[in-house]
Amino acid sequence: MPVVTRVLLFASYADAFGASQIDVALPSGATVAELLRHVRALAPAHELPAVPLIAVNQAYASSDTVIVAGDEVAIIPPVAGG
Amino acid sequence: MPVVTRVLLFASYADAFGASQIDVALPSGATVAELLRHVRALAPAHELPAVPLIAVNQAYASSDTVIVAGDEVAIIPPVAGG
Amino acid sequence: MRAAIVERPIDVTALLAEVASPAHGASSLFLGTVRDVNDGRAVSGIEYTAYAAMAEREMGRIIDEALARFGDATIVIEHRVGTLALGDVSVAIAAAHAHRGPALDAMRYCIEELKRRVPVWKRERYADGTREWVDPTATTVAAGGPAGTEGGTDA
Amino acid sequence: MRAAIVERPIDVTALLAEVASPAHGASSLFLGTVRDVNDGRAVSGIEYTAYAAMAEREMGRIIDEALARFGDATIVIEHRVGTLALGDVSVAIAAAHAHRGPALDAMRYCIEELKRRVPVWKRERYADGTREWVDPTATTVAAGGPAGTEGGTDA
Repeated sequence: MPVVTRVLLFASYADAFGASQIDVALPSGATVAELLRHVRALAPAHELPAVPLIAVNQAYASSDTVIVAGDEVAIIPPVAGG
Repeated sequence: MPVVTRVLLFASYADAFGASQIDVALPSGATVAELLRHVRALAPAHELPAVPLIAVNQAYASSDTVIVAGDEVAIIPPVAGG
Repeated sequence: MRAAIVERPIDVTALLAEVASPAHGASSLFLGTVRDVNDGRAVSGIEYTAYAAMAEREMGRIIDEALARFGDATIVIEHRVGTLALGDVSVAIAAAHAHRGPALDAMRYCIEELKRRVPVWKRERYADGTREWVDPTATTVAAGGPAGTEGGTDA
Repeated sequence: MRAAIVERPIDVTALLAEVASPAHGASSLFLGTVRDVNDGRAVSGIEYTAYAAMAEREMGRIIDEALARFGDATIVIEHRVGTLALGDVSVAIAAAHAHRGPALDAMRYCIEELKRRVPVWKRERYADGTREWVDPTATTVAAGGPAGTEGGTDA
């Protein structure tokens, strides 16, 4: 059964996708890398670097992190605080 | 002709000498090292370290600095600011 | 110990009071402020935005790391979001400790890590009316305008 | 650029305003404050005294050295003298620069050099009613009472 995961977008990525969040349907057991393949298929994927930073549940995640139902996922543009 | 030089004392040195300044008569051309010999003869010299810090005209001086009439000389206890 | 994303001006005096203690002999403070020129372009203001919930957690993790490295300090971080004018304080880090070495080291650790990994972004507004997201990782001129090679405040 | 020995409370907000500029993206601040324990003894206050004229000139020389090393910064130092209570600010150093690295380096250079060479002295007052001049160079217990091995605030 596919897991619908909400993906948060910020700053230049929100501008590029024209949205601050998108919903992605993933097969059960999908990883961050698989989620990124779905996201790239959706929209102006050339705006994303080859390996964008991803956060799962408000902590940085690696590409093999498994996404489960209810996770909060975000694609993090290059940070520029301070 | 001797040069009467005023020597400023601070903190623990002022306490030890019981004064915040002393006048020392030095031969013309005397150095900081000679001034210190005179000062040690005056008072509880055991309160001074072997090589105390000396300032001449508000800058640190070396033991061979020559003292001339009108110089402001100070013996500087170990500093403890901040 | 506190880390917050705020939408109001940062009260620096309050932060210093928050970390002060008779057990501490040293306080250190870092302020990032909006600078009038970045990468050769005249800047008129900066819009800051954040993934606020994660930013606060990440700043909290940085504080925990600083405590583990530098000992028994008191540390507070605030990062402001919204539209800031020239000279406005965008980020403040206050750290106090019994001794000055750890107070200074802890503060510096926090600002360096914050710049590296806390999810906050800024869009510079230029005197010519244009605006651009700042990308500290960009090394070439991107389509649509020059990409900043440095952050817009203190980078 | 300013270096002063003062007999009144240090106004930290005024110092930060004094170094701020739209050309600067980073401000740093160090505060030394009176700590309640030094070298294991309960401290109730500290009397600071200075060779004021030389102290101001030496702090000015330190600022000049920091500018030569770290570039186009704005730096202000104030050291307070007189009798200070627990928590009072004894010394404040504010430094601002276009970038954070030099702002932090310049501030740290100034406090380290100030502690090393600016002619200021302190006499700690202890909870038991006694008082002692602090001698950071002492390594043994001197006649008349224990000599501090560290300064009384942030050493």
